[in-house]
Amino acid sequence: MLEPVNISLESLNLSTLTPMLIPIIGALVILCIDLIKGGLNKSLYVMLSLLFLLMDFGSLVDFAQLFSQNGTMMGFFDVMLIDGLAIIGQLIIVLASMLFIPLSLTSKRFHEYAYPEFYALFLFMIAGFQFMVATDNLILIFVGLELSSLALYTLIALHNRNKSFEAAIKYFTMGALAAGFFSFGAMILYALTGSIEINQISAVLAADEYSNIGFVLVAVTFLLASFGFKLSLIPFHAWTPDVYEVSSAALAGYMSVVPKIAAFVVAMRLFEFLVHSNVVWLETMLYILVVLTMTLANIWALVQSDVKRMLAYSSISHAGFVMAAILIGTTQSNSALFLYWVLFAFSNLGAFAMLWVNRQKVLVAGQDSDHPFEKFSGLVRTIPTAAAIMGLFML
Amino acid sequence: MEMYLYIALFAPFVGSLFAALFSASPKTLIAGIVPSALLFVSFLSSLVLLIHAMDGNTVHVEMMTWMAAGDLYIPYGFLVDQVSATMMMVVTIVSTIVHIYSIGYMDHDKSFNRFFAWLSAFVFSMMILVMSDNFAGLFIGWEGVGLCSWALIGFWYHKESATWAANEAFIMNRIADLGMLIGIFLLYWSTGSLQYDTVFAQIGSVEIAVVTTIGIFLFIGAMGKSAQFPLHTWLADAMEGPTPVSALIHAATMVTAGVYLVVRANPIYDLIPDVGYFIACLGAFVAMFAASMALVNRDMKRIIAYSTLSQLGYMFVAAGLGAYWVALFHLMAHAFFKALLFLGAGNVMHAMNDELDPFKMGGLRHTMKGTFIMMTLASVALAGIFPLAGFFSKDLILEVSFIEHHYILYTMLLLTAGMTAFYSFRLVALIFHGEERYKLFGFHPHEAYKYMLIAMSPLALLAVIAGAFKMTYFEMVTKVLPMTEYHIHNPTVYWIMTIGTQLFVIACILYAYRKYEVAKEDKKMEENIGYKILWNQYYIPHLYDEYVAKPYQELSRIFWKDIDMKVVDATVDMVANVFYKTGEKTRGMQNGNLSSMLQWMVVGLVVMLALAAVYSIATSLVAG
Amino acid sequence: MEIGLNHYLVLSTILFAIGLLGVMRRRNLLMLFFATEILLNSVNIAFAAISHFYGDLSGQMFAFFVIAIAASEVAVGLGLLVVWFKRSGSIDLETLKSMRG
Amino acid sequence: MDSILTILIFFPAVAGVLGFVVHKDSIRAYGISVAVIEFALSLVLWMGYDPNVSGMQFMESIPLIPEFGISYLLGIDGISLFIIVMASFFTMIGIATLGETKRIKDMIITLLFLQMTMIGVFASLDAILFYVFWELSLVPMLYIIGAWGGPLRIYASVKFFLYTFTGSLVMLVGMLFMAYFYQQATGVWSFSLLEWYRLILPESYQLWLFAAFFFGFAIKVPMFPFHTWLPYAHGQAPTIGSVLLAAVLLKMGTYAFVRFSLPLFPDASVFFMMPIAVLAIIMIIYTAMVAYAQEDLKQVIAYSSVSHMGVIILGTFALNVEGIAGSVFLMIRHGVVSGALFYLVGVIYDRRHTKMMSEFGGLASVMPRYATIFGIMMMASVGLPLTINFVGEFLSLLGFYKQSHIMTLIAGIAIIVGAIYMLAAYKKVFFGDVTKEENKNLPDVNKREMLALIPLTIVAIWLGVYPKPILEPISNSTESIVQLMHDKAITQEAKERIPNLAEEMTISRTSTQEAH
Amino acid sequence: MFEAIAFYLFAFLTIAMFYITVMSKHALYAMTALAAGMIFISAFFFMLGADFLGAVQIIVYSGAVMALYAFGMMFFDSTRELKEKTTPSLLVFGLGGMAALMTVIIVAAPIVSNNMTAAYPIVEGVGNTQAVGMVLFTKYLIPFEVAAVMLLVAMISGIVLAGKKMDVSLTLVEDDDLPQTDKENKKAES
Repeated sequence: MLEPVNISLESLNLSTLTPMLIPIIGALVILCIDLIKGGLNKSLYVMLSLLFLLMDFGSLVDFAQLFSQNGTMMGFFDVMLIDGLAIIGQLIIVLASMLFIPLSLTSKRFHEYAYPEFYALFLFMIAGFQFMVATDNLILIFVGLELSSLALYTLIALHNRNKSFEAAIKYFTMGALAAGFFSFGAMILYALTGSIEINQISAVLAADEYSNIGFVLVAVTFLLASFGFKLSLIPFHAWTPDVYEVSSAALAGYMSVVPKIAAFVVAMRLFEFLVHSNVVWLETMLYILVVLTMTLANIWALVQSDVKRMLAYSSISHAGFVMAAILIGTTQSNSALFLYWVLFAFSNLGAFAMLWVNRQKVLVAGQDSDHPFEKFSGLVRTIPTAAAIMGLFML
Repeated sequence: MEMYLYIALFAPFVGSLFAALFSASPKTLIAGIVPSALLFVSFLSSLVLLIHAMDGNTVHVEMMTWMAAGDLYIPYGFLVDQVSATMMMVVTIVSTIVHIYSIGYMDHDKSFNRFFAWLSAFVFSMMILVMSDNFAGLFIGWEGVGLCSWALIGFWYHKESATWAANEAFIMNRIADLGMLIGIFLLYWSTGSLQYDTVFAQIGSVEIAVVTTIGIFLFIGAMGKSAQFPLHTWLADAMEGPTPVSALIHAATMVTAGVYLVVRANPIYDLIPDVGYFIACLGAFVAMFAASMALVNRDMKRIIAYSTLSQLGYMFVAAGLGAYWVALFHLMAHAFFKALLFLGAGNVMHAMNDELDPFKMGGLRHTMKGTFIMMTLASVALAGIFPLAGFFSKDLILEVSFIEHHYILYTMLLLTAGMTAFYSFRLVALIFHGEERYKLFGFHPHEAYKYMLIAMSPLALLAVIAGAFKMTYFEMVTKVLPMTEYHIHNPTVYWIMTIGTQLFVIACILYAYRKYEVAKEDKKMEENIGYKILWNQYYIPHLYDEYVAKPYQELSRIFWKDIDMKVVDATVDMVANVFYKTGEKTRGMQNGNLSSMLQWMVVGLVVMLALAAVYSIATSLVAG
Repeated sequence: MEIGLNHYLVLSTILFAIGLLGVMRRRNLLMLFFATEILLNSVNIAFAAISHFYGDLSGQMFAFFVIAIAASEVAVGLGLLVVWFKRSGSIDLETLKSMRG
Repeated sequence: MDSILTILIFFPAVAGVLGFVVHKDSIRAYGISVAVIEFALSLVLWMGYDPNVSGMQFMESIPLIPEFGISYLLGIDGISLFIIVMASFFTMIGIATLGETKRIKDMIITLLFLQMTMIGVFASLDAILFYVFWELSLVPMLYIIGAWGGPLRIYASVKFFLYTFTGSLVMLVGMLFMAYFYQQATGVWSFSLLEWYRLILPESYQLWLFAAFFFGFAIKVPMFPFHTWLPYAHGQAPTIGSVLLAAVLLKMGTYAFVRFSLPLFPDASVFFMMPIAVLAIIMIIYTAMVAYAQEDLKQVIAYSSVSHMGVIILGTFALNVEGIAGSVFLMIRHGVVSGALFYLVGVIYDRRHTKMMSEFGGLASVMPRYATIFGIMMMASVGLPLTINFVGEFLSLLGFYKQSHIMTLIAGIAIIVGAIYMLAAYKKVFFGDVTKEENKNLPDVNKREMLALIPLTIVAIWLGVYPKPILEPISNSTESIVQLMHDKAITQEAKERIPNLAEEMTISRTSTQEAH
Repeated sequence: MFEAIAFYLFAFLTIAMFYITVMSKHALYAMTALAAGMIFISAFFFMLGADFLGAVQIIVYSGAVMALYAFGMMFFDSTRELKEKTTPSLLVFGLGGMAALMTVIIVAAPIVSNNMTAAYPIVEGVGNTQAVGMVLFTKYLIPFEVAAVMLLVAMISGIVLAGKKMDVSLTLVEDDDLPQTDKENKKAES
């Protein structure tokens, strides 16, 4: 008979959960409000979600001080892992989200903003990302990943236009496949090391110096495939241009930043010990992926006629850059990676926001895409300031 | 003494600035008088300097540093020794006269002031050239003179031919200047400085091969400026400019700069006698060549230009053979009577309102009494008849060539002397003697202004008495130049030679008179080949034009159109297109179909798996 | 003969391969979803097997969560499919071609 | 007084930003006042600079990114001082005599920014700072050509931008490698040029790094194979644009050669001397001939500036004091003269809105003052003694003569070829009688244009007659560079190619003392 | 001995079932084959002693998921004969086959890594469900909660997407012919 296990509460240090719980509570609050009194103006929901995000941010900041004092904290039967990587990742995610939300206050009516659920799903998604980032347990990563992706699929679909559904479905199916790959990869790792926590996996593998290299490589391939999808590296990037083109400019901007940073953090965790294990094959494989991503994405960006698609391809190539940083794996490169990504976040959000500002409700006849270049060529004449800012972001 | 030097140097400069102030406004007389007066002042101060130099001492002054980089140090230094004093004398005398003359000549030309500005600027740069104490200063004068000649030849800029001639002159001079510059560089790197004194001191230590190259390059510079054989066409075309310009520049000063350079650099040329001999041969050839062309030419000013060319040939023969003082003496004498000849021609041109073909004139001796006397006097001096200056200087050169046992040169020079006499008197005969052909063309000649004739008189005087100064001139100059005595040992040979030449020259004059007394153009003579060759100046200008100017234009057009536009530009754009093309091609991969997307994912996976398998097998083999 | 862990792993990879085959081959979206189901189930078998042979429960945990995820996935997938069906009248892949390049 | 450089750099930028506030029609006065203050500042800088110290003066150093050793390091010596003065001088003239252009407000603000970047490039001693300003200088130029240019301006400005951008990217790679080697050798990261000077690199590294830097600078100069962007840029740029482009932006390339390539890689420069000399000679003669074939007056001057840059390159790679001093002097000369020439073309362009030489003829009689100024400038550009150009050309060719006689002979043709196309252009435009009737009553140079041209002509002649105040500081700093190169040179061939000034100095100094 | 027979039987059956789902022309056959497959997989679970999992598999998968699919099939009236443009078979089969081959080779290799420590040892004698419960609610409480949230999100998205409001797309509709309700809050907003 299993003796009842008594666990002291503070050993669980629940506090590590606070940053994740806040958005969930927020989402629930929004849902309840909508239940009680439907038809409220969307500005309420925007403000609410902003409020919750601010609280989340506050908790993260004091976590940062905490972290700076006594290093990494393990929470909750060491499922939660709050270390430098996690905190920075979460900070970026929350910051980017805070930037995104006010954008939905525009006067132009959008279908998705009429839904309060939009904001709830949005907060759930942020919680999903935060969970993903703050753990090194494969299960929680997987669940967090799926939670945020599902929320994201719906956010895209909510845009309520034929093409947005099509893109959402594409994104969904490829996401499902990627989830399959992830689980298969995790399974093999589990088979090899008998554990599903990354630090233990790395310990075990290091201990027997990757004796059966074959398995490790297969596991890594599958994991790489799944993250390839999330980070839109070349062979797995097919969904990016369509999804970006179709979703509203702000959402596209958001999508090009936050899910990627979460995926980066997890990828860094996973591949960190592998890179140091100087397994030559991994080096070459990552190397090929990164080079392919950067060059092909940029070349395709060159031939695009639609600004948003072009920006999509540019975000793919940026992801390639960052993947290169992971490939090097030195601490300097990691900090450089974050710095790079923050800069990229701002410039990308800015660029997409610019698209957002002069978005057109009804497509002008003969326009094959939402934002063809021709529309922008006149910009310099009409609104020079907007053009200048856009130029700045593009630089 | 320094004060005189500064006056002599800067007087023309002040004159030119003064005239330049009025350059835009219409003709104002003072703009002519002030520069001439200032030039006269400069003439006086150079006279004083000459006397000062006569008793052997030189004046050396250094104004300020011009260029000082690393161990290169070039100051604005000016040196007045015997050689430069004589040159200054020649330049100032002739230019004062020409200034006064041109007041009259240009009085009804609308850009009267601009003319004077450029003329005095020319004299100023000539003075720098003559008085500078280092090669760089010489080069400043050299190019300055080139610039002013360009401006003056192209003075009537609305005439297309004038501007073309000006450009041609300038470019040809530039080619020579390049040679000169290379010579100066070589000089600097071998002797460490460009000052005359240091250079001539150390030139001995430099090995012969380098000295010869320096000599050759400096001579190329001289050749361009004094229009020797390959670069001579610009002189004939330079006649486009107003006559006083030709008188001053293309008779007395600029063209003699080349001779001055060779004379000034005599220590260098002493070390390399064979280069000297080459210069002499070239000089003789040019003399013969130019004289032959002058025989048939129908343009009055061109005939005189060719005669200058042949006289220059003479001077180079003398300089080449080492008789530098003889060359300088001939230079001085020649400057006087050639300037006189040009000014006379100017008068005639004015009378015939710019008609140049002597065949259309004739019998002007009655109407233009003064000019007739002066021109005959100058021609006689040119021919080298006994009492006048020509005899003393030109025959001296004949003697030099005779003594140095260069008999071929002697005969050539003798022949040219004959030809000179023939064409100069052909000119005089055609213009002044015979029946007044000009009446057919409705000219009504009138004598030039009184003061112009008075201005020309000193030249006539000098042309006559210059010979007398030979002895005093000789002692003065040989203080600097090498003392070389020339007199034939046995007097009989000497006498036969001198009288022989005299008789030969007089015979030519009489033949010219008889032939051109009655100026009937005999068609027959013009047909024969010889005439045609000479007439087209041996087709050399045609040759230059055809094989130098045109291909240059063609080549540059080709360079521009084909190479620059197509080749270089295309490569750059091609690089950009490469990206664009690859983008287009690979775009196909990105069709919207979902299943193909999924397939791409699986393909990615399979490729990685394959690599993994290969790798693992490899390691296991390695390990195993 | 004894059934080792490898047998199960081989079985799960075969099923995985079939799932992949299905995903790629199918033109109909619904059938495609079936194939994704197969993928996830194959992984579950492997997880259960490993946890059985190693005597460690976390494998089963993973399998349990995979099932939860698969379920939610089906929900969202069908939601999307429904909307798409209303819009375009068919759930065949051909209709999903409107964006190029 | 030592923070004058920072003021010099950022004053125009701040003024530019404030410019947005100034009302449209008083912007011109604002622009002029800012430019005048800037010029005065640069004069103060010149006064404060004492010529006989050959090292860097007015040093300023603030560490920006300590761990990578990137510091905000400023300093000038003889070479960069005069280019800075010239830059501010030209911007002042440019703004003062700006014709009526549409959207003048943006133009003046862009000009001020351009000025900041220009001075920044010449004052910065830190490689990365140099690179940043180098890049920044492209952006305002892009706007000037792009917004106010002629018909083909988009193509020209984009081509200009991309061309120089790729060049500078390669240069950046070179810089990073250089810093990397420095870190290997000394264990500490540093981008400061002064420390790099002390680093002795093995021959093979030097070659590669030299090639990288060469590629970046060659495009900017522009050297022969990369020069096609210049005629386009000049062709399309507005007057003020091409004046500044010619006067200052081209100097960055050659200045960078003297500042970076020579002292950092002495052996490589010796090794590459011959090929680069050949390139420079092709550059001189080829572009001069192309200039001769042009119909558009502005293109003639554009190609002429390329040909003159060839002489500058030749001077720099003479690798001795005379050569480098000559080339630096030529940079200043090229700035003054081609700046003036472009300005003159601008003057006709404002009147007749065409640059085709065939359109003009006989202007000398119609516009005498204009003809005289153009004449003086033409003479200067052809390189007549007593003009500014002769001093530079004389020194550079003299310097290069030491390296190889035949090359200088061929390079000498530059004088002839230069004269040909300039005189031909002058003849087509000014001489001959007035054929076109609209040329008949062209107004001569008005007051405003005179304001710009007179100082330029004075400078052109003054520096020709008495170049000492400029030449003295330049030769001092060149001496220190050449001495540095000599000590750093490893290979024997480099040792004897670069004159060892130390022992020569004593002899020559004494000899000049006696000569005085 | 008995186990081996059971294993091979079930293995063969599942593979056949899934093969049918993938290859069959008729949607109905595919769906039924899938359900059968699910059942056999739960059988495996029971064989491996993970009976809690087996139960969950049956309830969740074959129950709920299949129900959803059945509903979906009806809704999309795709019971009729599926006419499909067959993709280039070579490519698909090739890829699938290759993937299978790859993994089988690698997986067949003996998996042995000696120093594994079981984090949560299965204590004999204790019922599997109880053990699972113990572990689930201590170690994996957080993933459990997050899974709960995920299911909530799935529910919301299902409802929202399939909801009636989606029919008329506000983003594309012009302001004037806006349905009444939105008119007020449009006014309220402005």
